[in-house]
Amino acid sequence: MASRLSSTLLFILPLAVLVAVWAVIVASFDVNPRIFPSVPAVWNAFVEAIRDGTLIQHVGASLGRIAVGTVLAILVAVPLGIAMGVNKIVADFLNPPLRFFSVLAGIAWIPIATLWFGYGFGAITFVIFNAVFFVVTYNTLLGVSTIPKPVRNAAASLGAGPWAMLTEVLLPGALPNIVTGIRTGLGFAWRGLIAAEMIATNVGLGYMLFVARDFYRTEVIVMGMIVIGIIWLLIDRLVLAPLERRTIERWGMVRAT
Amino acid sequence: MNVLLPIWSGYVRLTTRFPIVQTLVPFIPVIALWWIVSAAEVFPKVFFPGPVEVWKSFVSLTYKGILPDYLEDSLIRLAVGALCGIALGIPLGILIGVSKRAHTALWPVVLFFQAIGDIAWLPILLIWFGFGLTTMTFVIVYTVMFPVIFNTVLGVRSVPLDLFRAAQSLGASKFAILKEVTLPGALPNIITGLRNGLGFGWRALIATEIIVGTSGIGFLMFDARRAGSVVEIMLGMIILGTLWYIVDAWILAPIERATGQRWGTVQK
Amino acid sequence: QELVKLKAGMVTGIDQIGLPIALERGFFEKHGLDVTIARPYPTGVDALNALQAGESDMVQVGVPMIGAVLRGMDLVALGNFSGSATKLGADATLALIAREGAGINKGDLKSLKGKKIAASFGTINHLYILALIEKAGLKVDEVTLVNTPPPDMTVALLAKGIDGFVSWDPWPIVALKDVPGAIEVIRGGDVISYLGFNVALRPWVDKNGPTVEKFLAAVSEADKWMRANPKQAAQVATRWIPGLKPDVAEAAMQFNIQQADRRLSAQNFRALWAAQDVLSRLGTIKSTFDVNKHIDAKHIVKVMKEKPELFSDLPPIPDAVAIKDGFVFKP
Amino acid sequence: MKTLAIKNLSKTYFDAYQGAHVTAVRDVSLNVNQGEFVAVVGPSGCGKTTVLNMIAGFIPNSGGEILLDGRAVSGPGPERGVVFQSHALFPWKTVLDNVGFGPKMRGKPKAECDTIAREYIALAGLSHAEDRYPNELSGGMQQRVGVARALANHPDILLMDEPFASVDAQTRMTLQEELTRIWQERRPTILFITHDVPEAVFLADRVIVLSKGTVLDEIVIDLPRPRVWDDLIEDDAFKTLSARVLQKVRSA
Amino acid sequence: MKTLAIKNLSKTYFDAYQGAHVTAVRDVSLNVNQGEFVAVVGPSGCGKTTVLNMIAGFIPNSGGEILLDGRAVSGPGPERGVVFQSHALFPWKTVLDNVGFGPKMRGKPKAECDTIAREYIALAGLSHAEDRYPNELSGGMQQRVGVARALANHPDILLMDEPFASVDAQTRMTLQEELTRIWQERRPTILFITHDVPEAVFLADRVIVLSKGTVLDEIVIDLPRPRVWDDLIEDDAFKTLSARVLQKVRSA
Ligand SMILES: Nc1ncnc2c1ncn2[C@@H]1O[C@H](COP(=O)(O)OP(=O)(O)OP(=O)(O)O)[C@@H](O)[C@H]1O
Ligand SMILES: Nc1ncnc2c1ncn2[C@@H]1O[C@H](COP(=O)(O)OP(=O)(O)OP(=O)(O)O)[C@@H](O)[C@H]1O
Ligand SMILES: [Mg+2]
Ligand SMILES: [Mg+2]
Repeated sequence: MASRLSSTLLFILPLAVLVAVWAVIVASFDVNPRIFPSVPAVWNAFVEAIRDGTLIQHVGASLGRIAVGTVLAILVAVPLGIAMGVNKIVADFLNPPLRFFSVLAGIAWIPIATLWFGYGFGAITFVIFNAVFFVVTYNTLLGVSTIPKPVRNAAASLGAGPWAMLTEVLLPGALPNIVTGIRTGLGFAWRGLIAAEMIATNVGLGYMLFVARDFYRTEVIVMGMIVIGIIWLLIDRLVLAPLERRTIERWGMVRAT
Repeated sequence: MNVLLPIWSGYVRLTTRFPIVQTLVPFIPVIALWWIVSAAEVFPKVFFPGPVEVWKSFVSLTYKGILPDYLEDSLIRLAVGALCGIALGIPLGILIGVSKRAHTALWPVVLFFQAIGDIAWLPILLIWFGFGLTTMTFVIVYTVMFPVIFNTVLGVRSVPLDLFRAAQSLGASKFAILKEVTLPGALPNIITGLRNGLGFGWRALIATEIIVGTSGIGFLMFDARRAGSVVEIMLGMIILGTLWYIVDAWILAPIERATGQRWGTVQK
Repeated sequence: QELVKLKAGMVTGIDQIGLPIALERGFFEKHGLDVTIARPYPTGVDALNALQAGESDMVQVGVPMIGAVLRGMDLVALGNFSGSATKLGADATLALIAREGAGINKGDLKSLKGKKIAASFGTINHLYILALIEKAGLKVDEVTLVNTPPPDMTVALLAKGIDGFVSWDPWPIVALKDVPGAIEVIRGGDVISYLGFNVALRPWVDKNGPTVEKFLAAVSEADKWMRANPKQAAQVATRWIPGLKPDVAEAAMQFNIQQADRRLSAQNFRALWAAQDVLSRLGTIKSTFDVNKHIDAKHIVKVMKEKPELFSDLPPIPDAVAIKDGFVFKP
Repeated sequence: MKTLAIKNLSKTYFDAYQGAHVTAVRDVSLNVNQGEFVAVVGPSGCGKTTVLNMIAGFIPNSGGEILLDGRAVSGPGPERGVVFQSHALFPWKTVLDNVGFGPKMRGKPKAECDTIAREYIALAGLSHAEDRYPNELSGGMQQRVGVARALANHPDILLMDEPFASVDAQTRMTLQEELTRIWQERRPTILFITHDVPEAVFLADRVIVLSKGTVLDEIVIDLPRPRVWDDLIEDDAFKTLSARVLQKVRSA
Repeated sequence: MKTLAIKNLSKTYFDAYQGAHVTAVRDVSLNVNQGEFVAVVGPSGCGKTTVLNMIAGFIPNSGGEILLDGRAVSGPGPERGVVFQSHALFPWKTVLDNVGFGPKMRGKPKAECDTIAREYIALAGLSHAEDRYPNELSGGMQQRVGVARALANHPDILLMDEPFASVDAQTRMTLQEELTRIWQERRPTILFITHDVPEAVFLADRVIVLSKGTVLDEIVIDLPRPRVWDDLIEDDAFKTLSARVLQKVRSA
């Protein structure tokens, strides 16, 4: 328990240092709030947004969208990555289009995605999906390809069918890379969200940032950025990092840090 | 099935003779679908133009010389940003992967900033750096860096411990270990990191060119969009996709084949 | 004669087209200026950022000026690119478009109740729809407003993601043309005053008074030419706004010239004040500023006095709102 | 139960990067009868593992054929159990789950899998380590898990690649005796690669000497069964046979 | 040249996930003189590799001390060469570059590295494979590359973990003889882990029998040198000593 606490403190420390630097710089150079807000201003914006309940609404809406888009993306990307890692024909066929589409930004898709998936939720989900999908696919593919051949052979000659091969060998074997893929992808999902919430919304963190930007409310912008950063840190620390510890580090597939 | 088999084996033979076929064939269904949907006017033509319209706009923009100029601008911006991003991302990733202290100090910060999108930074960056290459480079670097860092860290952490030990007891210095063990060991992951990072770098470029640029493919796409023309958006997307395809297929994939696959650390 | 160099910025929009017209038709040179138009910025906020970054000396913006001034940017409005100096309501370039089957009827603002309407928040669109809702006798929360950038509005309408939208031209015109069954619920209606100023930073203005006047004279002349030659003006617009189709440009220009009025009067002061008033009542902004401090009419007034021929085709400004010595706007 | 017929088997590895061909197996013909125990010995790099990999169906052969009860081999199958030279344990499974993997694949309920697995883990002397992950085991322990895993699946044919190479003398003897016991009980067909000549002689009905990708010689081991080390270690017939095989290997 | 003094060495692995402690090495005291050849035998899992890893400086010890010429060990160093049980070759280097790695780290020019590497590759019988990558080698070949790599670096102390386990009888004898030759020429201190009792007796001055993490016994091998298999294989003293060691191992 004590070590848990100290590791949490150690985790927070660098961030605290960052806040301190920020506070000192803004105070000592007397930075104009339009250029960068002060720590108290951001704190006040936070308190106020909590008090009037809008922040909770924005966070709730954004989290919902992120969750749907990300889960969908992972559900499609992981099997696809595995199929490509296992089967050369699938890989040869899918590689060109995947490469092609992987650079097409979410916002570029908005007009077309709107036609296909409807304006609002559909298009936003698509943009998030688009941010997560490619990273997870490529990382899964790499993960599958780095499983030593004898390990797959061993499973095959112990009678593992395709399904068992998937769940017992390919998934756990590719897990280190899948987790990294999700970590990268989720980060981009947040970015995609901010871009996508410019459309068809009246709630969400992206919307909040957008409106704040129009009125130069930098303290709200920075507050929004921090909220996003913290939510993301929490997700990573409460979901991804423990998953890593319990699986790939435990199994000795990567070294603990 | 019996009918398909000779067709399939013919296709395989064709692809081994002409690898370009392998690249092009998968796009046939995509383009065909696009063509059919647009020709059937499932959506009004203005909102969903077909291949012909896009081709026409390609020809006319190339003829006017706009497209080549814009392309050059975009590519230079991307190259500058990507190179800086890689030059920062790989060393940082290795540092975090190798040193526990660096991990403690940097990991939370890296995670934190990863989620804060480039777009959120833009207004502040514009005031800091103005409208220009610096701002665009910053955004691209910011985008490219994170996937490269994450994958490099993973790569470093999954190099078998015995290999470091072997190098150490053969007298390898810290730097030699980095060069001879850590880097090659992490390479398959680094390449996937580059693939993801550069892919997102393109995206970031597009996003910044909307606001910061007066030229470039992103500018082209969004300038057109501000006037409600979807054709240029599609054209821009095709150009981007094609360019990236070339970068990936001509640079990254060959490196992959010559390293991880050659060494047997990555299955083909 | 040595030409004075000036960097001007604009936002892509048909109402801003007076600026490039002045450049293309040589009015700037005629008035002694060498103007470069920096770039078309995507939004007013970006234009103001460019002004701050020193990338432009003067830009054309509307509502975003309010937020900037409140956050300490010392902006001065010097002229008016779109709006009216003669009457309070000026919104002919704005319209509310609905899709077929949404249950919104032409001319019937009451039918907006319970509908989902897109607007670009923080812009004049937003103020327009709020005024329409008020005019219809509805409460703000009886209509669902969603934020949408203008380029996405037509496709959103087509995809039935929204029931209707408010926007400036050319989007209403584009929608009527491209979205099957789209209806124009209302255009204009004089419910608000359009905001569209030529703005610059105060220190620059203080040093460049004569340049400002030359500039205002040149764009005023461009406005006059535009009012007289809407078809040709529409052609200029298609050159500066890529992808803008000629027929759309022509249709939009018809409405645009109704508002192309570079002059300033008490009406413009009131327009800026009213916008602040609505936004602060809405809670979007926390405080307001004194409009007298941030509109500097003396330069345009001087141009109006010295070159009345540039404004001869416009209706005269009523005496009650004209700006005279010692004028102070009081709400 | 299966018979294995190998005819003119060959394998050439192609190195696409250097354009080089390495002929690992030149021409191997071999028949293994149902229930027979065949040991394969030969110099390092002579192609033993390659032959085994082809029989297991892991790599395609370049020429010749491999028939299993008259049918050509095309890919791995659970009727052929394999003990890998490189262990090839699942790093993400405990010892118990590694060994219980085969039964699990046959759809046995978890409890039964565990019972079977525990039996073979005990046989390999690893009961104290059943909850550990492979990276927490010593080299010899890993190898024994690999053996236990293959045995627990009760395959008709067992292909074992130097299964006791990293195991100490004592444990090795125990495992050898256990293996013969199991073999005599269930009579799987066994192909056993080893570098330990006495081991080959002790275990097998026949010892194949491989050299440079071909069969150099075949020595029939007609020692009576059951064989026990305590009896054999001083047995003259055993010594003569061992010496004969060793001499063959040394001349290979 | 170095002497090695180990006092009350112990090592406990801690499994943070289960909260379990595994005591791999309980209490090992051992002195190895400069230029001495010591073999270590013992049951699988008794802690041999763990002791070696601590001497090499790869893992910290939990108790006791390891002194090298009187100074405590703190991390790996090139004066202690290691042959790994798991080979630990660099997959991204050819055989030549793997073996030439040590000389390269000493700053030798490429040509000289290659010359040195080729010498040891020849000694390991791998001249035909010097341009191959490790994944193209057989298990025994990989192991021999590992041995060549350690030898090519001319360390003062050689720590070898079952270096000949996957090598055939003939090659193994050659390598054993080569190793004694090199040892007699240069006189490094050698700690040699093996499961092959005759091998231990053939090579060593002293055989340490390890059991459950402690030293069970020490047997001095006073056979005259140089030793050659052809002479020793029928030698009675050799046989008696082997039997004595084997008996110790079996009782461990
Ligand atoms: N990383 C680890 N975590 C936990 N326990 C370990 C770890 N490494 C080794 N052990 C345990 O320590 C004990 C000694 O292991 P070690 O590898 O030293 O044995 P060894 O004598 O080399 O055996 P072998 O002859 O099989 O190689 C074993 O019980 C093993 O399970
Ligand atoms: N993937 C590969 N690519 C190229 N050559 C290979 C490959 N695998 C094995 N070889 C070569 O084929 C030959 C036979 O290898 P194999 O593994 O079958 O030997 P082995 O008899 O099992 O040896 P050992 O007793 O050392 O395990 C060797 O020369 C080896 O270098
Ligand atoms: Mg082998
Ligand atoms: Mg060991």
